[in-house]
Amino acid sequence: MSASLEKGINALKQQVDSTVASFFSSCVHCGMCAEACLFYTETGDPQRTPIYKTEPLRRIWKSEYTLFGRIGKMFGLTKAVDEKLLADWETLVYDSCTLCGRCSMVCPVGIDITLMIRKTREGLAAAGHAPEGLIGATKRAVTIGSPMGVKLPALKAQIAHVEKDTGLTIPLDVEGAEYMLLLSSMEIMNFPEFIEAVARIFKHAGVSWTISSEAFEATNSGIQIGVSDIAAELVQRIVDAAGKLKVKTVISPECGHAYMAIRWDGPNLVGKAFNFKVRHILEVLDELRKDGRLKTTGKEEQRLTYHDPCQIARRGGVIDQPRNLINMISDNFVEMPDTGKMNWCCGAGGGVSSNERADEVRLKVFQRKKDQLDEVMPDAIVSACSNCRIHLEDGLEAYHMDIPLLSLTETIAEHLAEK
Amino acid sequence: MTEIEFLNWVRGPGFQMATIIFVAGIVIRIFEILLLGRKNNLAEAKGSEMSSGFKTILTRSVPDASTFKRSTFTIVAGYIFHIGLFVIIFFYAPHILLFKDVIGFGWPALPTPVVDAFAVITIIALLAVLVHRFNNKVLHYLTNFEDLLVWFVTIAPLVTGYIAFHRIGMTAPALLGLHILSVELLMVVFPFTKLMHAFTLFMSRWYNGAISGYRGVQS
Amino acid sequence: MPEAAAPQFNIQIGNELTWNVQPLLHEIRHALRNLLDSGECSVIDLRSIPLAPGEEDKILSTLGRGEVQAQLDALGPSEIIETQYAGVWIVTHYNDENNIISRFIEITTIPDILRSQIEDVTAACNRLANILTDDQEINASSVENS
Amino acid sequence: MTNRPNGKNITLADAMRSQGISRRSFLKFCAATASMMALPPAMIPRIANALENAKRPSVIWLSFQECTGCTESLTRAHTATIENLIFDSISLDYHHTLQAASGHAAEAAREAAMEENYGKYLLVVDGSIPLDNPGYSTIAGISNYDMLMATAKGAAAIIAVGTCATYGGIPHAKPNPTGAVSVGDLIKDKPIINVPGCPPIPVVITGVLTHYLTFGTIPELDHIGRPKVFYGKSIHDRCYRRPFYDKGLFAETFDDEGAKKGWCLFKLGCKGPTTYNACATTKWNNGTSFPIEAGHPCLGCSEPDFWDGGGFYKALSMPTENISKTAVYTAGAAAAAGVAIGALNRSKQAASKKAHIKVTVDDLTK
Repeated sequence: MSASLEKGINALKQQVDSTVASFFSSCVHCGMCAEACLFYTETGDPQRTPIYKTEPLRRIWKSEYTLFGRIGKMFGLTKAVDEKLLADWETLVYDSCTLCGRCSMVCPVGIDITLMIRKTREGLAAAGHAPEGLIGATKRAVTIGSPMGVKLPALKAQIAHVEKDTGLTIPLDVEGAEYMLLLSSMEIMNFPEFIEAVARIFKHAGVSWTISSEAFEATNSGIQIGVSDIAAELVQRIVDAAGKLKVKTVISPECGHAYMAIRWDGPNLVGKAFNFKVRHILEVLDELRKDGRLKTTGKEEQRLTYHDPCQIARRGGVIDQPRNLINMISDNFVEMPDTGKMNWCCGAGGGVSSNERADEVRLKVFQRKKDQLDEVMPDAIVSACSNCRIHLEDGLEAYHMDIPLLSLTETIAEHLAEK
Repeated sequence: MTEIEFLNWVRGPGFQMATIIFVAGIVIRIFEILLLGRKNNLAEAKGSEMSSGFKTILTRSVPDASTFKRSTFTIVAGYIFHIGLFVIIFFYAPHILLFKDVIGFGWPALPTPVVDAFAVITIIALLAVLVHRFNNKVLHYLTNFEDLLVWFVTIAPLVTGYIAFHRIGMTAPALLGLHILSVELLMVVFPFTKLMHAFTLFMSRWYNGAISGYRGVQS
Repeated sequence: MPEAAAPQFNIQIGNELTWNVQPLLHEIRHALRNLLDSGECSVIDLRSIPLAPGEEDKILSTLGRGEVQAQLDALGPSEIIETQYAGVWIVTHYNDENNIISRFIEITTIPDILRSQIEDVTAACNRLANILTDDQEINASSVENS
Repeated sequence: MTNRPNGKNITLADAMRSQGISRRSFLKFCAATASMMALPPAMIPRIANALENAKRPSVIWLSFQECTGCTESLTRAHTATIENLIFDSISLDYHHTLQAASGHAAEAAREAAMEENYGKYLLVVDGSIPLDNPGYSTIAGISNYDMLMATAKGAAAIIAVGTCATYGGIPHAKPNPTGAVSVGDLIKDKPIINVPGCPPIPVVITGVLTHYLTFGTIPELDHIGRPKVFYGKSIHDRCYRRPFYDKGLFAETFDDEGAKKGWCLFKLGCKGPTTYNACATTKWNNGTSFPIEAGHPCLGCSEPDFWDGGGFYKALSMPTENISKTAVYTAGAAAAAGVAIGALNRSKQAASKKAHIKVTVDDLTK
């Protein structure tokens, strides 16, 4: 057995706990998870049935952690995890799953399949079976500090731009600020308007905030590729920066997996509860609204719908906040069918967008989103994840649909009431 | 071995052996699962694991509308045969006698013709489930030997019970013995197959609800 | 004439326990039709039917008693009656102790057992002839003796 | 049993005629016989014809490990007149309960009958045969086994009467201290008619005898050697309480409403569903009643091992062993095993954590 395979198998062994054991014990092969997965519904490929993607982890559980499997192993009856299996499963685990979590919501016996695919990635990555694109992004994240290779000077340049355009100050490395804002590389490079919007809203609401020059990157490629060691390292940078600046709350920006990484996985990755809070920008905005510190004026006339980013809504718990905020600025808000915690993924989360090999399938499965949109025919789509946004734009273009995409934070900023 | 000897064996030593394997298997598997434990969640909670977990145990029985639309057959057939099995196992008078003998108390039975009707419906549902398993692309792909074995050991007691009640084909002691033997087969196979979901379902639904509920989402 | 031994101890005699009565009466009706159409006789053995307590009485009382009642004295008594439905006979055989040993419903114009049997007639004829011969011999001898 | 002709070659009809029995009486006898043999009335003329020509066979009756209940049952057969006729028409040459002779004279009679009728006599056996120790049951110093084997040799056919002779019966019940076996266990080369029951219904015994006398043949038998005509249907299938079973109406105790209403006795342990016998139609005591009609569940006495079915009052759907005890002990032991296996799993988990080598970006590409 090669060293890398051994490492992969050991990583899978580490992943098995009582949840995994109860989940695998409960699966009845009913196939309902397939119908919840856009990678199956839009391709009709039964290999892409969610539970099937967890096969490497299932084999480890069966052969290592069940009495019957262990006996079977002695007689060579239990199927082993080998190099070929991991290689075969690479495309299923990385290219055909966005960790969107929809299957976990419909499984009649309650299996959190997504969690198990995430765990399966640990084994594949450790064994060297992660896709090229994700490896590259992860390397950049670790060595440069951002999966897209964005460095501090680039951020500073964007900040200078925004400051110049708006006349607002973007606070950098302000010790003792209440909030520390994280940004995704996507926002820095593609949507600097987001920085501007946050600056304007926080000024409007009188919020003390800052950006850390040492840990401004919110995304976490370690989570996507499934290497907890790397994910922990990336989280630790934020923890250190927040400690250094003594902030009370760290804000995760409009990025799905960033929220998952810092809000829910973060403390567990570094093995210590945070001494600061973590909130999504929409949670912060909704808090401000509730406290009466956020006032808007005017309404969007166009028909708006909201795309729930999976990691923020279904996997993150931020579902009502965006709706409260949209209702501030719109009388013409429509929900797509299957919304909120049952929303369909755009098709690019979970590292799929960083994996060029999956470009074709991610556009193919966008058909699901198109069908959803066709039901409500919105004039614009609001969302709260830059990754969703980029992919939705790609998809709409590929399907010849002309629907503009709006960032919820940016749209709120446009409607700020004069003070 | 005469039929009565066979019947006496399945009612006696056979049932005892099946019970030992059934009970030991289930208990060991539950311990095996639960003792693995899981890490404490260090993230700041947004909801309760407990209440959300228990809620999911119940709510997961009811699919949402769009899931129902997409998996109508699986859900309807699944519901029918699960309810059917429940009624037949727990509300047929002779079965209640068995429970009463083992656990010390019984409960009122449903009229036999009602249970009989349930048996027919359940058998039909299980047959349909098998056909569906082969016709449906996903199910066909997922199906392995265990799935077929479990299907067989589930429908076998139903079929043997039905023909034993209606006394078709063989002599009565042989039919009854065969029925009890098929139940023993089910009991023996139970702990080592997906049939365990009857017990672990509660754990996995709870975990699912807890994981989700901790993040403030009712799954 | 011994009465049909009425059940002394029954758990219940009620409507619910008489599900064999109707089918049996139907069978008798069919047999009567058959007798009319083809002259074919039928016999039903009441001992071969699983009767609930009271059912036999119910059948008998439904059929009732008609014009003919005959009694045999052959290996114990037998009772042969025509019911109120002509052509339907009830033949009950008793043993020496007046216990019923078998009971039939016969659908016929006359039960065979009522007829004089050829063998018996032959025997009777012989016997009579013997007696007459004996008498002649006695007479002859008395003539001789005198 | 007076005035019977002694010759062995006269027919039954001859015997009757010589007793001054009329043809009409003979017909009545045939009708009763048909009814007794559970044959359809249409068979009466055939029976009459067969009886006209039936020869009077020698019968040897052997009693082994038994309680004489079967003989008691037979001698209380309700159709007294008819039975007399049948017994008049056979030559019962040996039956140690009924015969007048005793001791050596009796055994001499048996040996004489065997010799005289070698290959033609009918052997009736009641009681089981102990194999563990021949001394458990002997007659005139001859072990049951030896007597059976010697007597069976020249028999034309064997009728095993009672559950002991047919399937071992009570002596055979666990733990079977005498090593009791049935006639069929020992004799494989002779036709054997099994007439089980504890005791068998008297008319069933005589019915089988009559069949043999009448037709000189073995009646059609089921797979465990019972005449189908009497044992072809289960008690349950011919039970007048069957509709209650089908509806699920059961007596729960011997004195509840259900019991008073005559509901099904399944829950009180009735073995009717698995017992094949003629009780439900032929009934007992001059056709008066049978156990279920008297409000008591069927014990299943005409089936093999009826004594080992877990108790007469244990319903058929109940296990015969103490399952709750088994389950509790098993659960206890399994919990201990489960903890041990759980500990093993945990140590494996811990080992995998210990074996973990930090994954760095360099490890991602192989």
